Amino acid sequence: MADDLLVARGLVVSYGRRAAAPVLHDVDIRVGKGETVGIVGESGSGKTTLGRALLGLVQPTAGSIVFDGSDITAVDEHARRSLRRRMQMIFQDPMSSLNPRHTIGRILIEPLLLHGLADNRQAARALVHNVLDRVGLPRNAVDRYSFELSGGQRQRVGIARAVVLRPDFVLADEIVSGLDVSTQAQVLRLLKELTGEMHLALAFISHDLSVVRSICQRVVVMREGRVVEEGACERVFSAPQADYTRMLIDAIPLPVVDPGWLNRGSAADTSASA
Amino acid sequence: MTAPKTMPRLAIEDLSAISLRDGNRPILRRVSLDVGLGEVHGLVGESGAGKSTIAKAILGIIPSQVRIAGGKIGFEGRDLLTLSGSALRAVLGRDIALVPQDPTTALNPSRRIDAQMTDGLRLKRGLSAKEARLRAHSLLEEVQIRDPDRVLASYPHQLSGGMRQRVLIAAAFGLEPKLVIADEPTTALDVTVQKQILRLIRALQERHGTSVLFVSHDLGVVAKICDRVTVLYMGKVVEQGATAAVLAAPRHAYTKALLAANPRYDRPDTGLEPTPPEVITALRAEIAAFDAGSGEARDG
Amino acid sequence: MRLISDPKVVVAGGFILFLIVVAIFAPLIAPQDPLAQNLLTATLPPIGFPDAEPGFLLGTDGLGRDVLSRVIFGSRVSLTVAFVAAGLACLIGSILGLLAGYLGTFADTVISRLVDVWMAFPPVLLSILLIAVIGTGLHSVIIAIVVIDWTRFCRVVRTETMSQAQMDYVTAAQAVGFSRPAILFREILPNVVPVLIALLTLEMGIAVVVEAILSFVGLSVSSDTPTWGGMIAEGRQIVHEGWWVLAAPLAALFATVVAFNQLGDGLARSLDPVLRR
Amino acid sequence: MLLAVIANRAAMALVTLAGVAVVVFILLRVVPGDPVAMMISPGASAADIAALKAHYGLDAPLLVQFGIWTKGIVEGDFGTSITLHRHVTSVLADRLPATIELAVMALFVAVTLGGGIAIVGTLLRRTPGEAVIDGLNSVMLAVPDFIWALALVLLFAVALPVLPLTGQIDPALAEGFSTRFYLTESVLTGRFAVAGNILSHMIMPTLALALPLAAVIVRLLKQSLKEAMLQDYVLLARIKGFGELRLVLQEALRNAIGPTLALTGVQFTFLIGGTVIVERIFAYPGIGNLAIDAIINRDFPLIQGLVLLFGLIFILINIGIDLTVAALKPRLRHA
Repeated sequence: MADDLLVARGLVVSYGRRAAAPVLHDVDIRVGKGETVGIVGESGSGKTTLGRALLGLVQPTAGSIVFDGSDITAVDEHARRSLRRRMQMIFQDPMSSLNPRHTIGRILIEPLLLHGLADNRQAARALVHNVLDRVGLPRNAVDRYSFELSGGQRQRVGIARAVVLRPDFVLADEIVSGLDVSTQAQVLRLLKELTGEMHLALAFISHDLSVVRSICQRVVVMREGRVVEEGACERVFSAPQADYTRMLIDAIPLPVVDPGWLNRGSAADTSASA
Repeated sequence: MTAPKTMPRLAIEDLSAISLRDGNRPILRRVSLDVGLGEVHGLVGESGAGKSTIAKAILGIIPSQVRIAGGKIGFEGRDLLTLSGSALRAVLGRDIALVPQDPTTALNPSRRIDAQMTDGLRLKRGLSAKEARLRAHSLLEEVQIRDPDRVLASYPHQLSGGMRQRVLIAAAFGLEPKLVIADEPTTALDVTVQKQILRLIRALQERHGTSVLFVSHDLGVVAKICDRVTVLYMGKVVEQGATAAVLAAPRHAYTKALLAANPRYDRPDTGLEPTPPEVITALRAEIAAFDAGSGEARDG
Repeated sequence: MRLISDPKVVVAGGFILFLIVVAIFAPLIAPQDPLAQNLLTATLPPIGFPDAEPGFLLGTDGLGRDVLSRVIFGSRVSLTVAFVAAGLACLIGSILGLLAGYLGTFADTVISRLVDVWMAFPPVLLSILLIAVIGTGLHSVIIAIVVIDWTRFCRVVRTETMSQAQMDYVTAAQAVGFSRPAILFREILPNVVPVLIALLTLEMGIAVVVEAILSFVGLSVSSDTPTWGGMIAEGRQIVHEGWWVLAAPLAALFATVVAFNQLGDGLARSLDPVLRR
Repeated sequence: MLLAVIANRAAMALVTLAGVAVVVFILLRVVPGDPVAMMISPGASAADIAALKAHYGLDAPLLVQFGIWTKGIVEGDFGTSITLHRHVTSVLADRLPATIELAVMALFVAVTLGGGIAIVGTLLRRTPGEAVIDGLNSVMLAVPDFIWALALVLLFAVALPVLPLTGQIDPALAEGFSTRFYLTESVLTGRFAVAGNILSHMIMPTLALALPLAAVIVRLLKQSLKEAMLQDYVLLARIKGFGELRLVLQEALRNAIGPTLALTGVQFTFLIGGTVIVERIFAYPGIGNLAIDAIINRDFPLIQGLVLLFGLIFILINIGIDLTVAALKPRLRHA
């Protein structure tokens, strides 16, 4: 098992005045160095909130987050900012996560200058060219705006922005949910390669268990703000221990004709009420 | 292609369409497909393949920048494309219904479920208000809603996504149409709810002998519900056949590539294969040759 | 370049430019002295009507002053007010709006409350009240407009800033580690500017009208300086004897307001990077 | 829940109003310009002036004046108008009905005209008809009530001299009214000739006030309607076989009207503000016209009364709009 990079214990998050009904209840999660961990769940499971809490974009009401040995739960804004380089994020909607008024070049170069990874624009530009090559975007993309790119290309920019800072940890929140399967395959493959090359730890949030199975080593299954199961992908998918995990897996339609599939399943989900 | 034994319920022949905005770029290229009596026919493809254009053409709601350039949409011996507005409206709702993609926008937020379910029954089936209400009630029971009275009295925002989709399915099948167009009806739903909805559509379809044209981007979903499937790429049919045959032994390289790109939890080492460049080159060439060929045919 | 392809922007912008040139070179362009009274030539109709006299293209007013020359000189006051008052209102309003929208909580509460208090007054009434208190004159008109209309900018900029702050690109900038001021000025502001420019242009049109209304009521610059509003007030009195005294400045006012509006509309459209795709 | 929200808003608004009153009170008294000096002849003696000041309470210290004024308000007494020598309350009561009739009439015309054009424009969408409506409307949007009023004066004074240019009613007919709601009263008592005369006076000011608001309604409502027409629920209803007009009225209108209604509320307060200058142009005897005279003559008690009255009207309009929007939105009603 890899050394721990990010460990959260007993995380509780509540929004606004709803302290009585937290979005996350007492969640534990750990991500090892260079490890890819899937966070799966249906809508309302709290997986997005968990991701944002790990990155310090949402303040937890209770619990602790330790990153690379130091407690970062309540660090001040200044310390948080220097942490940012090491903890990056890729967003679900690449359109809204790229500033429509900035060129791709500006979006990639400014973080490098901010964190002193390049001494000047020239050096930053060179680094950006490298990263564009690596994610499979043409170099002239630096002069483009996000709306001039295709969906798959935009998501590559999102990945480039995250990895250009050479972080240790990246959070990917539903990053392929709007993409066609062939584009999805390219993006996931790229991400898998990058985590290997850069020894990157990745928290991969998704509702799609097949995708999680294909790129993650471990998986955390969430439901209504709680972790219901956690373990190595191989074990969880072959022998799920929670009923909920089993139900989720059974509900995935594989591209195989199986006439009995539709009517199989627990009695609990055959009838519905509002 | 072999002719079906009985007359199909829906027979699309050589349907072509162009985009007026994009320099008359073809978006449907002589698409032919038929949906038999009581059959669920899957229409799959990636975005831009033209699946929804076909659905819209059947429903007579083609956007203004798209023009049908040729072909027929045969339904019950008539060509829907040649029907007048009022003749088409008489057919729609009574004989053809739609299950839409997004249940959050498909119900009118300011009208009660009651009003939204009964207005079609009154208009198309000539029921009285009371009869329509009773019918709506039994329809909701049929889609396994436990407390139909409460749901009927609700506004859409008071129902969950899965619940709304059940209401929409009840409304569509409730008009006892001969053909239902299901346009990605489970894309917006969680997987567990998706499974319930698929089960429901299949059950209602079998019970009423309804034909369904099932539009989807997900080969997994298609595998579970469709009898036959048509695979589209850039508005052209690349493969067509029984679902089991197409998925088990795809003949076209594009279908193979789609399957190879699809991740599968039961086979973690396969999937995520990017479409090989030579497949894309070959597809482009096929399309170019097709366009040139049909162009000549038109000129000649 | 893209701006020039929008006919609205070209025509309306062209008219405004023309107006600016006319205002600057008024003494060279005006055919007569706008203040020269001559009771012998009082209420002469425009050229083309019976009894018209050459030299008075748009006729004369009740004191025999050349209407065209007065309209030309009147543009000076209108444009000064338009640019100075709208510019200042925009500056003050958008700074407060940005602060309220991005800092949130306390700053937002205070600023929003202030805007509410302001909006409880009918603008025309408030401006007249202000002028009555601080006295008439060009400065007073400008102050009155700024004091009333900064709220427009504040409200729009606040809402727009808040909605931009919800976008993922702002979260992305936070995740990269940019400071709050950097995010406000480098990420959010450029996305708010197009709305602001459009609003500023619209506000110029509004300022021109407000100045005209104040002149009409007799609360703007002194009556020796020709203003469109002042001419309109005189024209309203003698509308049966000389309709052109009302019609000419009214037409100038109308054209100016419509031009500013169309320019604002066109700019809003052309400056939006997502729309212009 | 909803009532609590509205009560809260009303309380906040009243606090705002009190703040406004205090500011106006102080503003008027710290600036140069003596109202008494304006109302007496140049030859008056210092003693005369002092006596007059004492009469209106203007010689007391500021705080005392404010105390007297607030106490009066609580008792329903807004003081005495300096120029009109009458109680402010009765002056306002005399003038307010005319403005209410004018504003309500203008609102009605604006909503009918704007709503109708928006619906026609939606039915004509993607046709040349829509382009014509949009083009005209974009010009209409730019033209304020002030310009409309004067354009109407030009039109009816010179080209079509059929309408009276000033006033509310032919003075010869202004007899035998028991209220100041001349139009309402004459209609209710069946004096239709009188009502016709009043209406002929109201046409121009009404149009001047209504047209800018109508243009705003056309733009926003049409845009909302067009967006609503693209929603799936409209598509489903169309597939059920309902006709266009029914789709617009039954499916789209209720969902589209919210933003328009909220904006109409805000714009209605602007319309009330617009009565100030429009009433001036047409010498219409409402509170707007009164306000200009009061300010020019520095009639403090009257100005203060008017400011509070305008503030109160604004608050009532906003609460009315909140209630209407809530009534139309099931989501809010159940929140």
